[in-house]
Amino acid sequence: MILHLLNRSPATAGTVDDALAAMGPDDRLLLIEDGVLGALPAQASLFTGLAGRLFALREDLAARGLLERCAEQANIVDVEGFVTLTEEADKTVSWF
Amino acid sequence: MILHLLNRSPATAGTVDDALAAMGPDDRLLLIEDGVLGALPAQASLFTGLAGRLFALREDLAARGLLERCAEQANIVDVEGFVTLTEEADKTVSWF
Amino acid sequence: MRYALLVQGGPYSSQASHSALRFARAVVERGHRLDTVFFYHDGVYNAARLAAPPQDEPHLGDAWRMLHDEHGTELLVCIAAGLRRGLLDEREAARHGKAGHSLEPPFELTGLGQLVEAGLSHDRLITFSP
Amino acid sequence: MRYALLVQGGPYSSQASHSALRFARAVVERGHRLDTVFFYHDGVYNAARLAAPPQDEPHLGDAWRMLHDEHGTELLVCIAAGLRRGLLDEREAARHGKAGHSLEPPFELTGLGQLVEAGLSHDRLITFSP
Amino acid sequence: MNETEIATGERVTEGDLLVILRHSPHGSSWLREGLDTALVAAAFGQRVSLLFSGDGVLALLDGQQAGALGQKGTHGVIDMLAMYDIETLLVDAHALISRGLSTEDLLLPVSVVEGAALPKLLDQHRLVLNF
Amino acid sequence: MNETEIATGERVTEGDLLVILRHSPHGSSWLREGLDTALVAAAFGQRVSLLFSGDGVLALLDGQQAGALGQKGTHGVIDMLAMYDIETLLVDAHALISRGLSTEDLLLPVSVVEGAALPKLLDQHRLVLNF
Repeated sequence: MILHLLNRSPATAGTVDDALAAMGPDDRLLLIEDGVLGALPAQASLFTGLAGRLFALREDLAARGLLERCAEQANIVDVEGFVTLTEEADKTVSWF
Repeated sequence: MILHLLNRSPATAGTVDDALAAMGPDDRLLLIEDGVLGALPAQASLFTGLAGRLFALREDLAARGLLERCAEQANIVDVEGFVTLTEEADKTVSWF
Repeated sequence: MRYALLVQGGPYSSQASHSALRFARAVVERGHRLDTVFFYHDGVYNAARLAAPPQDEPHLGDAWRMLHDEHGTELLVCIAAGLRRGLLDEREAARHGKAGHSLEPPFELTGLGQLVEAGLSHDRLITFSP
Repeated sequence: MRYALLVQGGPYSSQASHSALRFARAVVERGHRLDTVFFYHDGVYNAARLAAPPQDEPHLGDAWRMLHDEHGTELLVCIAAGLRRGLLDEREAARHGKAGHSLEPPFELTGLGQLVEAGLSHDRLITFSP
Repeated sequence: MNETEIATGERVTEGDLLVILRHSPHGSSWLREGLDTALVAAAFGQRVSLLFSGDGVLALLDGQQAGALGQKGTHGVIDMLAMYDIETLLVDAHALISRGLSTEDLLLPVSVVEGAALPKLLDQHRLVLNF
Repeated sequence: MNETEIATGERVTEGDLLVILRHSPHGSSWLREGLDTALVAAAFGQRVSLLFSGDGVLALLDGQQAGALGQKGTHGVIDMLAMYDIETLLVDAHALISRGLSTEDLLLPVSVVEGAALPKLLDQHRLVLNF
């Protein structure tokens, strides 16, 4: 299982598309930095099919005022959870 | 009349969309750097409505091997033509 | 006409500096005046005096200096953007208690007001960004 | 586990360095070893010794040095990416005939092979890019 | 704010400098650097308009905080705009809507711009800078 | 090249390092830096695969030249791949097609990857680096 990191907003569509196309059926996706803009409910349709495998970094949501505006499908993790996700994955691939 | 400069490839969709949305009916668009990837015929549909107002920089097309692969709708200008375009426009706005 | 350029891309990391330099030469060849190049965002790294690119690649810092020497173009570096990125002239280095400096003439540290001034007082301002 | 980080974003210009540093601290707090941080692309600017950010903002260079001091993490800067961007230690400055230097220990200039080595010899390599 | 009625009945903002902010807070320095440019221009007595577009609309969202390392972000700068007499705050309608946001999510009252008003806005300012 | 037949009959490339190249030549240093990483890894005896994806497919286009200031570009590096025993050159099908390109436009013979083969490719390499 691979952990994919995405730090670009959905406005950078090419990056989001490339990350999703590279994901296997068990892979996980963690939204960090501007990637957390993808956690807005309006963007939820981008990430359908990732039920239980979509994560968003709490600190980056909070800094942007998005913590209370986050779609339910995104599992919120703090930086300790980020470390755990990297422990559990065989490897980590960053998309930017 | 405003000259708009676009240096991002269509893969950075948000930038292309924002540039196009800001263009008035007489404004011109010059594709430079990775923006010239928009001059491929496959991307032509992005720029319909810009007949006669779409330009692409020769040097940047040539460096990427795109000079002979360019869509007909794009007027090819060299850097001297780039200077002329800035002379003829009231101002220049860069999108990136 | 009087032109000013705004350069916001780092050398080598993006093509912005190359594009700006190429455009700068074409502007002066056409007989326009290029009074000012303002470096902001990562563009300030163009002023790094120790840059040592490979011999077979263009040396952007030298090329900017040549533009200054031949055409009197002022090379203005935003001081706020420069300081946080480690670009200090001798005066700023002394003021911040640092030994050594990373920026020297003809590049000049200056305030952001000079960008606004350049934009509004010239016939044309052209921006090159990463 | 043994971790390595790859940092490719410039300090301040992008959040990548902040994210990497935050993750680095969490990794060592969890009891993992963070052997190596490799700086590539604009990440090399993290090593600029003269950086003088405003007092009320994090000083990334100092924070990396502290990580090295407290946890022995090696701070490796790609020499090819560094030289063209003006990051030279005393030895490279001398070799290129430049007076002064812009990078000093604990940051070390090193070859790109060290990135490959770090990636393949550690349990985890995490990349932070702009 | 400087507004003129135009033929179609739309109000068009005029000014010396239009700063377009297209980047999100915290992710990069673009937003901060664009806002700083606007503040400096206003301090020099120029008539400055701000257009929040693309991810730049996030700059106006309420509830922003410092980053995990104590990075200040830009919400403090937003609070200073009025002090610098920057009162022309414009938001691209499409940018808001496509992110599922409304003006009620924002820190400050803003004017919403859409369609043909956007090119007119660029036309009516002497200098336009994108960040 | 190291290939194994898998259950579905698709061939999957295995290796130590997969370098994914997503950026165009000349526009930034990403492509050059990614290729350099691949060359170094190969020189160290690692089994390296390259995947050209997104705008990275432009790296393989024939007819590339130096830039207007004499910037070398990356086509010279592409010519060196075989010398470094980097023989696994993969291209994302969607990236080619959406740009109206075909394998006949390319400098070198490549394998085209699409659909479920893409995640498998990442899975089969110990280390995956994006550039």
